[in-house]
Amino acid sequence: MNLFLLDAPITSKRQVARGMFVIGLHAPEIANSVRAGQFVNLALSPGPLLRRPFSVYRASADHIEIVLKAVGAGTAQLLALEPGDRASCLGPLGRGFELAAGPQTAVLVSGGLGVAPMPLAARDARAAGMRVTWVHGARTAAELCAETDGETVIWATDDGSQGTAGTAVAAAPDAEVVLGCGPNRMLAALAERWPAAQVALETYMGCGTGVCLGCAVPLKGGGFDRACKEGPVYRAADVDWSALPTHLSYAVTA
Amino acid sequence: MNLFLLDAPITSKRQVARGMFVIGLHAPEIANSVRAGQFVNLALSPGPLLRRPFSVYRASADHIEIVLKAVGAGTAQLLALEPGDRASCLGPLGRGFELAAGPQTAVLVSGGLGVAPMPLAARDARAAGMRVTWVHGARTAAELCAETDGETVIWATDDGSQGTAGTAVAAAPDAEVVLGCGPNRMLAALAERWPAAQVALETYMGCGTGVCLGCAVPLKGGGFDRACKEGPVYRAADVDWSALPTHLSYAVTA
Amino acid sequence: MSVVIGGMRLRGPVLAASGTFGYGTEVPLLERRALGAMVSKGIFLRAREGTAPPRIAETPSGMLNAIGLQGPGADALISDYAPRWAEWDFPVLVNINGESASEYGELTARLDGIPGVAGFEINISCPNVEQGGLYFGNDPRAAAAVTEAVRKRTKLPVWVKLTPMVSDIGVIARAVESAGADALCAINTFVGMSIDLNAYRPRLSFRTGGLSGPAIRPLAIHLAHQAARAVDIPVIGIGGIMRAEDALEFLVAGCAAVQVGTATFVNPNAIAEVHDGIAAFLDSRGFSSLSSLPRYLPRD
Amino acid sequence: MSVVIGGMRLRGPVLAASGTFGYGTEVPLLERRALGAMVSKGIFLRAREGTAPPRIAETPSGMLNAIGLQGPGADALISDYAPRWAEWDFPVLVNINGESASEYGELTARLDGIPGVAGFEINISCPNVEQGGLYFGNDPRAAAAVTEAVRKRTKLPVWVKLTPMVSDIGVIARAVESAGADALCAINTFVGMSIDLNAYRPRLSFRTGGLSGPAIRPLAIHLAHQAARAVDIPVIGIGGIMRAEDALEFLVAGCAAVQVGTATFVNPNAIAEVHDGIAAFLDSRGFSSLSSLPRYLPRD
Ligand SMILES: Cc1cc2nc3c(=O)[nH]c(=O)nc-3n(C[C@H](O)[C@H](O)[C@H](O)COP(=O)(O)OP(=O)(O)OC[C@H]3O[C@@H](n4cnc5c(N)ncnc54)[C@H](O)[C@@H]3O)c2cc1C
Ligand SMILES: Cc1cc2nc3c(=O)[nH]c(=O)nc-3n(C[C@H](O)[C@H](O)[C@H](O)COP(=O)(O)OP(=O)(O)OC[C@H]3O[C@@H](n4cnc5c(N)ncnc54)[C@H](O)[C@@H]3O)c2cc1C
Ligand SMILES: Cc1cc2nc3c(=O)[nH]c(=O)nc-3n(C[C@H](O)[C@H](O)[C@H](O)COP(=O)(O)O)c2cc1C
Ligand SMILES: Cc1cc2nc3c(=O)[nH]c(=O)nc-3n(C[C@H](O)[C@H](O)[C@H](O)COP(=O)(O)O)c2cc1C
Ligand code: FES
Ligand code: FES
Repeated sequence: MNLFLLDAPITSKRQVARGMFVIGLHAPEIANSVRAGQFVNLALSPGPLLRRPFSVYRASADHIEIVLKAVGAGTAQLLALEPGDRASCLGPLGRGFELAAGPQTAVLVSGGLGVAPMPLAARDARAAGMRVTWVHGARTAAELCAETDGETVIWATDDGSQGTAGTAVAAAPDAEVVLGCGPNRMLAALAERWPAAQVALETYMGCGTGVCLGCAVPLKGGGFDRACKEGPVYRAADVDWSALPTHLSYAVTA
Repeated sequence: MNLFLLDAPITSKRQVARGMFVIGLHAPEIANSVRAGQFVNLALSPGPLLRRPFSVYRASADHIEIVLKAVGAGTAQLLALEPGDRASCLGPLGRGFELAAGPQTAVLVSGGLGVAPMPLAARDARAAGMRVTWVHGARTAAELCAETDGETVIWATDDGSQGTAGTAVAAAPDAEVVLGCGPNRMLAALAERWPAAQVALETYMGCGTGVCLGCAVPLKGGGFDRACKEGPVYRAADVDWSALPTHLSYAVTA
Repeated sequence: MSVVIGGMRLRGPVLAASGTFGYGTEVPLLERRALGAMVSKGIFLRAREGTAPPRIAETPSGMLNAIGLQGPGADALISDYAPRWAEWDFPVLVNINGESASEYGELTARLDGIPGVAGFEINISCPNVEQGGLYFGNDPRAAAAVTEAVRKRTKLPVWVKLTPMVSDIGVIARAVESAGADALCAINTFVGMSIDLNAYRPRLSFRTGGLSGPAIRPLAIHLAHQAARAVDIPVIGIGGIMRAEDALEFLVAGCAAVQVGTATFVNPNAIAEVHDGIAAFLDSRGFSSLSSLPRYLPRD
Repeated sequence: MSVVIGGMRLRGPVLAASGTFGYGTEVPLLERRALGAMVSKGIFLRAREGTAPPRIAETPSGMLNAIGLQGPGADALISDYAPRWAEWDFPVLVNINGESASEYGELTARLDGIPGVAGFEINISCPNVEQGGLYFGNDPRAAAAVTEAVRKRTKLPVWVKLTPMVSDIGVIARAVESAGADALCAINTFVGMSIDLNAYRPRLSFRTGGLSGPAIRPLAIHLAHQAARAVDIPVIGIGGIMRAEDALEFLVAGCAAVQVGTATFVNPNAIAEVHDGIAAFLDSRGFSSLSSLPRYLPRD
């Protein structure tokens, strides 16, 4: 696997939900090799010391896109960038979804910013010959990511303002292949229903490259894995959800 | 004396010598009250922790200008700003030149970036009824600040590429009032020739407001003054030049 | 948001740290309404010139200083500043220094009872003087001796400012508590050095300086927390506070109040903003007062 | 730019710090040509799981970590990594840990003579383990005992990594020098704490963590300088090095080499860039070799 460190120009920026934006970066080497579920590690200088991890949202010939909200200083600074500005981009990182070829049914379950890896996952699942259903949930209609990449999407909102009232996990039909991404709490619920699901989870990260052991994921069988190396995609049943922090405290919010 | 803390928009930027730029800031309260020789303290966030001091170069009704070169991280970041960006601006700070009204002759002696307070000094000296001669020196012609504000300027360059070959101090005629600004080494030479000259000198600064005692200026009579409060303008003979660091080490340069 | 620190009621938990606020007369911009108390620049009994420049150097998220306790001495303090302090609506404590325990005592005696002097902060942690300073802060017996010498000379509140340059701050904290301190201030600056690559020698003329600013905040929170666990008197947290959230970290970690230092250099309104931010935070979380803020302070 | 550290010639003065470079196999991007040596992630005799997440938290210009010395233990190190190290063109030292002096000795004996293991860095300064770690680094007698236990079991180079959490690093430095250390590494991380204002408790599950990164650089330079003044063996400077200029500050302050840690997380090419930057600096100042760089190292 190759890794690239690029000084990538921002090429586009658009809003896709309340407070949620998609940023395009010119990063040909990464665009060509990234798989669904992998991420990039971005840095700004001046800016916070550590890089910030973001799933690759879409990839074209020369460009990748990421989707983000401002939850703290790093994301706010990224969102203040305009086309022409540059960010240091390291990737692709981590292990993505595994999609064995075959005519299976696949359901993609995403909550909130967990939408991030789904466009690539839908593309790759379809390429592998699967029939894809995408279920996307958020707290309220305004927070649902408006982009569906031509996929039919089953919507779910906590307040019932669009689609099914309730969680994306509850709204999802059964399928042979289940891919999930969203808050760790949602993934824990998903693991209850589909132990064999593949889920992309979130931890704090120091390096993103496997050297710091900061991104420890507690395993059911004991011990810890590295989210940035063996993950961020895990078989849901392999993770000890009770020992994984459910809430990552970014900036201070009530 | 009033002090203002403004979130000031950059309104202009132009080059005036090799690597030397003038930046305009919308800062009406400061523009209205600043005197020649006073400075402002600028900060960017994210950016270095401490503010950076800059003499006010010119002031109009609503705007002030500063002149700067990129010598380290802070100045480089300031120079990367474009009109529309903002900087936090604290000022006016320090004690400026004292110009008692009267029909005297005045000579303004500046070296390199020491040009900074001179346009305001020329304006105020003229307003006080003085006949002004301005002598400006640099290492070489390309580094001479091109703006003269309508004043007749006597040029001096170390390499003789424009005007007199040698220092601005050597090139200057005698006068009743002498105002100087430039590297501390130049000011020490000026002090030898004109003990009564008023010179604006440079020290590292922590606060710019008189509370940290970081900007100590060693006095001939013993003890230390604060460059940001009792200075940065001093009577040349009052400063113990042998104890004042001659070279402020900004970024690492050979 | 008023707090009681060792018997003295302060109108708010955000105080001005010694040496970063001068004598309280310098910055006209400052909003004083939010100031719980001010600690004056450190003084010795006699006037001191301080160290030669350069005295400060910037570092990543921090700064080194070696001012060397430049100050006017007790007599000038009494004549020039104390009368003004006496008219202010917040207390001013004097940061006191000495080269021996008896010199601390003498200085205390000189200032005790002077209108405007509301209490004492004993500095046994200044890294920038050749005599005294840090030495007293490293050794529990010396720290206690200084505290006793001051305690004997005054009934006013006595705070002791601790140094971070120790293996176990709890030992020093307990020693000065036993010696009669009313509160602890944690912490003073860490000793650091920065090299000038043009001159091939330290940037500061004093060679070393004290590191302050956000860089030290996680270390300061830990030390203030350790001190708070070790004693029953209140601990005032100090180190790298720039915003209300930073102050709240110290408060949750067991501090009764905080001091703001270097932040004032960058933002002359820092104290008011930290104060107002704490109030807004308490409000947003539904806490009716500072005392309802949850604390993380396990006792060993 | 080769340097000799305690009898071992290294091709360059820039080394990879323990725990920030894994076992040297992880980051494919890295340019190895510039690496003077690598110190492996710290291990114990037996495998360790490490601490529960969250293990890291970012701070201004720094980060806290409490990994808890997660590692595979000696046997797995010998079978999985040492054979690969044996083929590399730079030496790998193992960062060794134990709960008692004899456990350090046992681990040394187990690794001594294994092809690929070029030497030992004794970690008596890890703040993130319940037993051992910092305790040995605080006490000159304990530090010397551990050093002796290791020294007796090997003829390979023995480096001792010091903790900054002491009042006088010179005392510890002299103690381990007398006990047979070939070089000192200064310094390991500082203990710090950061509070989660949503949970009202420390961000890290281990409560405290070790602070690394540019924030600690001025403190690290001072401590490395103090250690270098105290001993005759070489001192390897560590703490917050991001760029060549930072490394040069340690070198001018008396260090013989440096280790780069946290910078690697941000820039996987950091070591190569620091190395090349030092070479360019020497060149621009007209120094033909590292040994002609002026040093600031007054002896008391
Ligand atoms: C594999 C992966 C994929 C992700 N994909 C996306 C995505 O596609 N879109 C999206 O919006 N978000 C994504 N995230 C989350 C995103 O990385 C965080 O929202 C972001 O790092 C927050 O940074 P901040 O500076 O805005 O927050 P802050 O509140 O400033 O961060 C506060 C502190 O939290 C810590 N911190 C924050 N994030 C991390 C981190 N990731 N690792 C270590 N410490 C951290 C640091 O201490 C930081 O100073 C992903 C995270 C992971 C692990
Ligand atoms: C009264 C006064 C007026 C000035 N007027 C002008 C002007 O008009 N035009 C101009 O170009 N320059 C002026 N200067 C100089 C200018 O402030 C410095 O060039 C600038 O601060 C350098 O910052 P930097 O981040 O680019 O340098 P860096 O090399 O990054 O600074 C390196 C380090 O030097 C220290 N440092 C740098 N500057 C200062 C400082 N001023 N106080 C304390 N520490 C410092 C910090 O440690 C900093 O991190 C003036 C200085 C003073 C004192
Ligand atoms: C320039 C400067 C001068 C200081 N002078 C003193 C002093 O005289 N007495 C004292 O006890 N502490 C002094 N301090 C330490 C501060 O009071 C405070 O403990 C330290 O700076 C950490 O807080 P901060 O990070 O908020 O600045 C000084 C700090 C600075 C930066
Ligand atoms: C995530 C992480 C893990 C570390 N693990 C070890 C270790 O196992 N053994 C050790 O001696 N030091 C360890 N350290 C300390 C570093 O080797 C180094 O001393 C410290 O980080 C300061 O250098 P830096 O600022 O360049 O990172 C670790 C540091 C970090 C950040
Ligand atoms: S983030 Fe460093 S090992 Fe995963
Ligand atoms: S810069 Fe702080 S007193 Fe002058």
